[in-house]
Amino acid sequence: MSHSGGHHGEHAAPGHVVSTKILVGVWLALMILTVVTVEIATVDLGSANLWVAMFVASIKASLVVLFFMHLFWDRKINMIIFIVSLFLLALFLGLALTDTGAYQPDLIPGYAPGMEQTPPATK
Amino acid sequence: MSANHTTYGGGTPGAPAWEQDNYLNHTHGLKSWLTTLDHKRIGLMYLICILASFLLGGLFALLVRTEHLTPGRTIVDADLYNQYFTLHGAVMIFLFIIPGIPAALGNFVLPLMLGAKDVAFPRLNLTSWYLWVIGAIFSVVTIALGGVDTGWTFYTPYSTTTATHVIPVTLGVFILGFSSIFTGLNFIVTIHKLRPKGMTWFKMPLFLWAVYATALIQVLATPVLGITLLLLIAERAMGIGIFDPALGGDPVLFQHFFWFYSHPAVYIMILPAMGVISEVIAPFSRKTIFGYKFIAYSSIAIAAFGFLVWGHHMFTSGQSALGNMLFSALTFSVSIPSAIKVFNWLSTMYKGSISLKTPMLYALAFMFLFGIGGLTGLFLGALAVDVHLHDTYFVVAHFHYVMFGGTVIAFLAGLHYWWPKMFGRMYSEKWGAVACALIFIGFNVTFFTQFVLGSQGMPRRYYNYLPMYTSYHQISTVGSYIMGLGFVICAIYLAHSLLAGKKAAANPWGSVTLEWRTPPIPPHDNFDKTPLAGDPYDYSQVRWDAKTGGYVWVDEQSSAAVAG
Amino acid sequence: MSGHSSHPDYLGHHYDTPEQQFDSGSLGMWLFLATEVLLFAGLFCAYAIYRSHHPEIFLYAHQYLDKNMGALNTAVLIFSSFTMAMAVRMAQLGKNNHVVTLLTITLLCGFGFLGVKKVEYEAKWKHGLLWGKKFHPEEHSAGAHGTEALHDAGVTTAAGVTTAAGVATAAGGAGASHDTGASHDAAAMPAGATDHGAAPATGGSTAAPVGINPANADPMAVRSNIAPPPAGPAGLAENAFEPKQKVNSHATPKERPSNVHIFFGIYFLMTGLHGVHVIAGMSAIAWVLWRTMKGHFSAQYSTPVHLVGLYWHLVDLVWIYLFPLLYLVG
Amino acid sequence: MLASLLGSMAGFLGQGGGFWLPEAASKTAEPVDALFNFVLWICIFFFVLICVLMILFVMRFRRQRPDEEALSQVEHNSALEITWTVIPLALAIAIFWMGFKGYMDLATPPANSMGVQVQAQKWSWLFSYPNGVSAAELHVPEDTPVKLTMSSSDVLHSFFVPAFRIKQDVVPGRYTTVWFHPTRTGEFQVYCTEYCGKGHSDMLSKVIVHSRTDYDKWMDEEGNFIDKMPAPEAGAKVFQKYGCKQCHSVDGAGGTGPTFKGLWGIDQPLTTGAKVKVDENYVRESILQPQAKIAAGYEPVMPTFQGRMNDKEIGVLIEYLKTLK
Ligand code: HEA
Ligand code: HEA
Ligand code: HEC
Ligand code: CUA
Ligand SMILES: [Cu+2]
Repeated sequence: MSHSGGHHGEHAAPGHVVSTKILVGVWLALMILTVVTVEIATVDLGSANLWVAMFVASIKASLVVLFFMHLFWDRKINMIIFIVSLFLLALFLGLALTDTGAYQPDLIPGYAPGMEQTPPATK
Repeated sequence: MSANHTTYGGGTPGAPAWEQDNYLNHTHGLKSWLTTLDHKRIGLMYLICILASFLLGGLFALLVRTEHLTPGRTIVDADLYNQYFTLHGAVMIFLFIIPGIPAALGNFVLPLMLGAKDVAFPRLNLTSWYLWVIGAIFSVVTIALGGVDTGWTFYTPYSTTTATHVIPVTLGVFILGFSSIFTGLNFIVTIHKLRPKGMTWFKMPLFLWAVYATALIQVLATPVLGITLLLLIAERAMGIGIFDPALGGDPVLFQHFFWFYSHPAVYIMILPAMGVISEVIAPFSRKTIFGYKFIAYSSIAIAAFGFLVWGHHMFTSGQSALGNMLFSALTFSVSIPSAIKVFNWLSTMYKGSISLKTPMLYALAFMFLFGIGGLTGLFLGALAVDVHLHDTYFVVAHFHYVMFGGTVIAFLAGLHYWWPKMFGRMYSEKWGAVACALIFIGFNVTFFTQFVLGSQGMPRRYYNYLPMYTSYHQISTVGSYIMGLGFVICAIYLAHSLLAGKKAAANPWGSVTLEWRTPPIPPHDNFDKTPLAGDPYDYSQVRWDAKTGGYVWVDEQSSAAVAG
Repeated sequence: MSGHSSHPDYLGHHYDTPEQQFDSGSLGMWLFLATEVLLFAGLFCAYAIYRSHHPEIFLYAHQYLDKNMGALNTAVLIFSSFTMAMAVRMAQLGKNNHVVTLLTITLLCGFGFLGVKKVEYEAKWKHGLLWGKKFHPEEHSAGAHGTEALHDAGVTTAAGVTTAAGVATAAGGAGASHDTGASHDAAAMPAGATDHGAAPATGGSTAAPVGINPANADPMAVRSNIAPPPAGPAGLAENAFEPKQKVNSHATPKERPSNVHIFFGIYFLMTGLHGVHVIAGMSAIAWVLWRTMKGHFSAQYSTPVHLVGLYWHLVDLVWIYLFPLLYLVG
Repeated sequence: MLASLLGSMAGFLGQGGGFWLPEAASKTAEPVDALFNFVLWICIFFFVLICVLMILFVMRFRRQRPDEEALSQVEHNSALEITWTVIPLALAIAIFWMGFKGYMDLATPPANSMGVQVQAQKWSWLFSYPNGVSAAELHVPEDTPVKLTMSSSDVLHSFFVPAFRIKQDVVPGRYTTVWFHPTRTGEFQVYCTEYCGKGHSDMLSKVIVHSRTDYDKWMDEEGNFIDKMPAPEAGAKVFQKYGCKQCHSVDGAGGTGPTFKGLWGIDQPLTTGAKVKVDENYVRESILQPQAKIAAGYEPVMPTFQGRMNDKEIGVLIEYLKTLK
């Protein structure tokens, strides 16, 4: 699993050696995707803009993780750990959102005394 | 350095075992300790620090209790009282109980149990300890500056507006968090990568499962505490406006942030405690642990479910009904694996050969007290009832029953269990039993009354209280003094044991996990050659040996016989 | 350390094989990366919550970030990730000369990234586009700034707050965003938009809803730093100008919503924490660079380069999300 | 059916304030108590079970000699293990469900509730009625559902009435609500149960449940006391009502704020170094914009009473101040 580099005979270091071709390819893909996000952001897709941007970002992130970070060839446990951390991130976001989103109607309009744009009645 | 190693179990003929080269006398001088990479020494250094923190936290607790002897002012005024309970809570939680079992006991025994020479990253291990020390210094500095009065929960916007020293403590806790993260990370890698051949996952002692589950929480939850505290500091120092309603921020969001860590953190406290209990109950019943796999999996299940329930601390915070429902339902999911463990321990005792040595006394006390603590969690998980009980002494009683009755008692069980391995000396069983009884009685007197106080409506974090609660408070205070006496006795006989205790056998309890294969005091490098792991709970592997006053390994005896 | 003959120097005494050591190292690093993900999780959570509550703040305020700068930095980081990955490859092959070159380039990219960030921060600082208490979008009297801004502003102002243009100006001044794709957006903006001194009267009775009387600054001392309009009624006049044509015009609020500072709070926290990670990553790179030059690594052993690489990629990874979240979709 | 069963269980433990729970005086208290007792019995059952087994095993299987072996080495028993997984699971689901149902009752005020606004501040409560009357204690008529809409002017507080089994945090910047339906007349203790600083444990109040007629009478008096009483006396009442006494003494004792005794007419030094004469204007300003001028030696922690205290009230308060020599 980890000795696929095989360049230097019996004492090759552990870990996969990624070919230059793949690295350059990934780099080009990342650059293209960056241009894509920037351009798409100028098109008005309503709320879909966010999701499109996140989708593209996730492709980019996967490329980095799988190839630059060798996870594609790496031990499974590393992948599991990384995915678990993302899962917890989603959990944190998700449960916090189900909650705090719900009491928006209870907000006191224009509270934030510190940043109030309308001055209190005193003249 | 391997020259003067002995093989495990035996001993160089002539020299008494405890005078051989061991991790305590391997090198000398303060510097050799402060720069040591040996997990056993690091474990001991943690132990010293943690006991000191416990003493400090305990002294604050006694001040809190003493103030409550009468309504209104007894010894101090409100400002000081508020600092006392805050410092009591913060010291106990962040300095004592979270690193308590994993970093002190865990560091000492984990590689030994595993049959490894050290943890995966010894340097990181030492770094963790230094981070702990630095974090602790911040807390002490805070006390010197005049304290902090936010409660250990640091709720905004009180914590962003109070005039006390919030920033140094939060910084300290932030650093302590990293200490905890690195310990957890180290243990996970150690358990994954340094298990010797033959020790499959299901041949691991249950303490290792527990520590592994704990470490997962440490690694995955603590960073959120880190960012929470950074945000709090930013809020306080710069007015960043995320939690401060005066700037349009959401103060309840802080509670989500805080409990996302701090609920899983209560399982950081209890899981290793449960691991210790598994390790103690089996040898003192001389019986293989009942339902090994259930116990092992339930540790992981508790760790996993523990991440889903943080909102049960916020049932009255203004959290949405949907959130309340979800979190209440999920809360009960954690009870099931806990129930499994309790029943499995009981079954382990059934038809065992039960010896009531001090560690076992503590283990039995644990089942009694944690039972109460855990079961009262059911009241709190039930939405409608928690509305009444939230932020009353009922909650205070609940968490002392689980944290003290659970974790501290298990810590004491573990301390007494591994004491002979740490120092090669025995302590007085008689005084051990006396101290245990005093602590047990004092504890119940202190905190059972608080259940009644709380359900009668006495709010927590109250400096002053209505006269109708006076007698309960007084009983509780008396209980805490009894408990304090128990600890003083404990401290005395343990100190006596260090100086003049009977020399311990290599395996005084007849346990069969690998740490008992080392000489009475393990050598610097633990094992000369990696031992072969057998079933960690198969007690036919050892036999009572009246000569040494301990147990000896059947396989070593026979191989010695062959060699001889 | 080693008393065992089979133990190479680089192998820790408690490990049996180099492979075991390598696997331990990378498992440890991945665990650490998981903690980093969760450290940022808090900020992403704050972002998600405030964005879902107050999309208008984000849609409005993100225009004040220069997306050209952001894009430039994205490119810089991606390139540095590439050179880092190449460095790891070369280290594995034992080609230490290449490693030194590649790590140096990576390090320089790090400096480049920080440089661009510095320019951005300075502009925000200058114009008071800061967090919570410090949020103080200063008013410039019309003039030099406004006009200059016309040339460069890729991001512009909705409510006639000149600061936005000011930001763009500073950016442009730094030469980073000249002639990039978005510049013409500015041109599409009605001329008056940057020149608020010439504000048409459409703002109507603007004095009242603006700012707080500083004398009245009250309790928690936070109190309004939103300066009252020094130059008379036009101040932060709402509706004073046409909204500019720009991204997401459907939702781009025309007036400044309240609590805009929350966006900048989150912006500074996220990019600030990320910046700290960049600096940490650069220190780590410098360290392995030094060790490579000292000849500590060989084809058999280059684990630290690999681990530092993983860390640096994570820093890149975080930015891959920050860039669209903050600069693009507001 | 189940409910009646539980009801009788609760009855067994006593309704009018038992060992565990205080007296119950609201409609929603009963199901809460029933659930409390239900959980209590489950706990007692399991606790006794654990203890009895533990003691039994210790006595029965005590090791006599150090080399004594165990009687059995059974490793597991799936049937048993499943049993003690499933039974607690079922019980847990039952508890959750009852808790949730009870909570939904606590969270949904009836449509015909009488509304009262609650303002919490360090460290006092102010209850305002729709007709403009306000008081430091909550007066309500018997047998009427009451809905409180609460907000805080500084930090978190929490409104807790043990006898009604209700509790709800009060959050600055946001309205939270809580409701209750008192079943009998009397005075019931109100606590603040969210830690809010020095005066947290003194942030007490009362709910006073009147009969209908008493309530109307109270409302009538309270609505017009300023006109009926001599000004200084009315001022004392205002002083009481708005919780000024939490920070300001009238007898010269120290506190969070300056004492009012002998305050009138003096030249008060400010943090800026300037001095200001304590007269009508300054007092008025101190109440409406407390942060405008900070008395030397004090923290700027006084909340504003802008929008809560009206001119008349300030007027009589000033009269009251003048009498504090
Ligand atoms: C070691 C720490 C620890 C542990 C293990 C637990 C365990 C549990 N806790 Fe506790 N808890 C705390 C520490 C801990 N807690 C602390 C510190 C606080 C307060 C923090 C603060 O506000 O300052 C708190 C507060 C707290 C609250 C919030 C109360 C409030 O503020 O209103 C709740 C609510 O649900 C709760 C529930 C539970 C539950 C359901 C468990 C369960 O895990 C318990 C499971 C165990 C059992 C159930 C017993 C064994 C099982 C049986 C004998 C079988 C029978 C079982 C059934 C029938 C189901 N806890
Ligand atoms: C591990 C956690 C832990 C432990 C062990 C304890 C232990 C004790 N705690 Fe508590 N406590 C908390 C965690 C803990 N506590 C937390 C988190 C809070 C909430 C804080 C908040 O609200 O923010 C709290 C709050 C709290 C309160 C509520 C305060 C309030 O709300 O106003 C009270 C009141 O009685 C109390 C009492 C006690 C007592 C009497 C002990 C006793 O058990 C202490 C006994 C210990 C000693 C007396 C020390 C003796 C030691 C020695 C002599 C040295 C021994 C040496 C060797 C063994 C070698 N604690
Ligand atoms: C949370 C505590 C708090 C409460 C409640 C409070 N005050 Fe104050 N008050 C202060 C403090 C602290 C000061 C001194 C600092 C300052 O000048 O703002 C002060 C100052 C004052 C002053 C100016 C006195 C001087 O010597 O400068 C007046 C008048 C006053 N308060 C009136 C009131 C009245 C009337 C109420 C109730 C309706 C009230 N306060 C409630 C804390 C409080
Ligand atoms: Cu108000 Cu506690
Ligand atoms: Cu919890």
